[in-house]
Amino acid sequence: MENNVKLKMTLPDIPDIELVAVEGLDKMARHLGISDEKIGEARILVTEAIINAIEHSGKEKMEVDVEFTMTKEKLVIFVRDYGQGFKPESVEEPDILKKMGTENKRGWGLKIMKSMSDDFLIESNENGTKITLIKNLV
Amino acid sequence: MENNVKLKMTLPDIPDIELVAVEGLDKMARHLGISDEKIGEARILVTEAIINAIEHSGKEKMEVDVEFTMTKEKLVIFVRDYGQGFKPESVEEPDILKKMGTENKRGWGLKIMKSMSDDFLIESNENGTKITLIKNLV
Amino acid sequence: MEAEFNLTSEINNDCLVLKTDGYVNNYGGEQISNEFNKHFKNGIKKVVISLAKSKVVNSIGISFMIEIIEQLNEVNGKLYFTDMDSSIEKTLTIMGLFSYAGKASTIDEAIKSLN
Amino acid sequence: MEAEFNLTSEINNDCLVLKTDGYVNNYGGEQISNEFNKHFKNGIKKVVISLAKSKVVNSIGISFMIEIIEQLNEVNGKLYFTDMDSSIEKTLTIMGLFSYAGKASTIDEAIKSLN
Ligand SMILES: Nc1ncnc2c1ncn2[C@@H]1O[C@H](COP(=O)(O)OP(=O)(O)O)[C@@H](O)[C@H]1O
Ligand SMILES: Nc1ncnc2c1ncn2[C@@H]1O[C@H](COP(=O)(O)OP(=O)(O)O)[C@@H](O)[C@H]1O
Repeated sequence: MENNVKLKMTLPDIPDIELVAVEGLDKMARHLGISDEKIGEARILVTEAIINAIEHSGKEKMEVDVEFTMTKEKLVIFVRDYGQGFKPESVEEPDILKKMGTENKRGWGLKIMKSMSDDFLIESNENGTKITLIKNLV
Repeated sequence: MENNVKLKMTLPDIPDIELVAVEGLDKMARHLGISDEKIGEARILVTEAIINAIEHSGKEKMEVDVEFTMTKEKLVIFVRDYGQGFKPESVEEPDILKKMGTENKRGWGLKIMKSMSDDFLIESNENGTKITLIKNLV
Repeated sequence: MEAEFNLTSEINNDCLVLKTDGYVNNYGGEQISNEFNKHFKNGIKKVVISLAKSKVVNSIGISFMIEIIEQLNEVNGKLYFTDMDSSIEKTLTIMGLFSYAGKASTIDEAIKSLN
Repeated sequence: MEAEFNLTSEINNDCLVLKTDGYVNNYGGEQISNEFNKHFKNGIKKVVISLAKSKVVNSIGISFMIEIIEQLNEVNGKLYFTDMDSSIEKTLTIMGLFSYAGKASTIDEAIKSLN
């Protein structure tokens, strides 16, 4: 592909490591002249995908693989962990009204990723989880 | 190794991409409680190694591989490009007096890396260059 | 290395004004929540959170805001968010926060609406 | 996204004071060089470069400083660096810059030494 920029990282499980990926995203986006609005949304997607992967990464292989492929038109975000996986279809859709009065206020990552991306795919089994997010940049 | 933190990246040839690696270095160093002075010097090493690799990366495989392995005591920086390589022993030692009055003021990267690291290894052939820098952190 | 998150806090026209600086993650959310609770105990019911200096948030950090809204609801208080990057505003919208919290372009505007 | 490099410039006691903000790379070095040349043409011979807001430099950016020193030498002028992070000071030392340029902790100190 013309003007296809690719960044790959394998991230350790340490605090705020997702910001390294965000910095990479920013550099790629600036190079390709992507609008601030689209970059902002891409930042949120990247952040949510990585914090989930880090949180649920495997005890043996605690690292997380991240891959961005960006053109002027489109960003593909790929994040994979080596954790125990999950069944996305069993995750309950969060609702702010229900969250009020209950202890656990969390559970928004998947909803945000689904809402803010243009395409969204989760492949998960007992060897880990792969998430692919597509974001149109124009 | 105990408390061994590892970060791997494959960087594209775009402006200031070395700052993504520097951001990763900062996060690792903060996590391990490394002193500001040592982090500062590690930043310089990382920057110089990556800008060389990016500048001399191959026309076909323009990417650069970077790997940091950090403990509280030691940082190993590994950077590899797929360029045409060079003979380190034929690179002339730069001298500021000689630089004055000549057009090309550059040529400081290798000297800085040699001076600021605790160990320094270049392996280079027609398939590219690998540079390994070791920096003691205490 | 700078800290990833800083919070400043002031009282302006009976409103608690919190300004974030940096990444609103788990730690950032907790800082906001702690600072809010200190003033909530003293009777503060109007709160403004300015996100002018935050370019990135995560959903864990923002989920702390739900608790603040919950506590304010019980005393007929209100929370306003201001100076949001468009992507952050979108995130809060997806989470449904603006069904309960207000938004404004600037702190002054928010304070006006709260008074 | 902020710009990676910004430069501010002022004249103080006959000295050109340049303050960098951000990464002193090829682009940053060129900006400094251009700003210097503008004032050098007008007769400025004393220059201070404050690196207080630069945490990272690279050798290509710093190599532009050699040309500035060269030009100042010809007119008996002088360059001072101030507010350096210890690793940046070490870099400039390795390059041999302090054989020709001065260093000081603060801009005021540098200006005093230049006058
Ligand atoms: N990569 C993953 N591996 C295993 N489980 C996951 C992963 N990502 C999400 N989940 C599961 O889905 C649930 C919802 O995730 P999310 O919407 O991101 O909210 P939160 O992480 O705050 O709970 C999580 O609580 C977890 O059980
Ligand atoms: N990764 C590399 N691949 C090929 N040549 C290299 C590489 N790194 C350095 N060199 C060679 O060594 C020379 C000196 O490099 P360096 O000291 O970093 O200064 P500069 O890059 O500014 O010239 C370069 O001009 C180049 O010829």
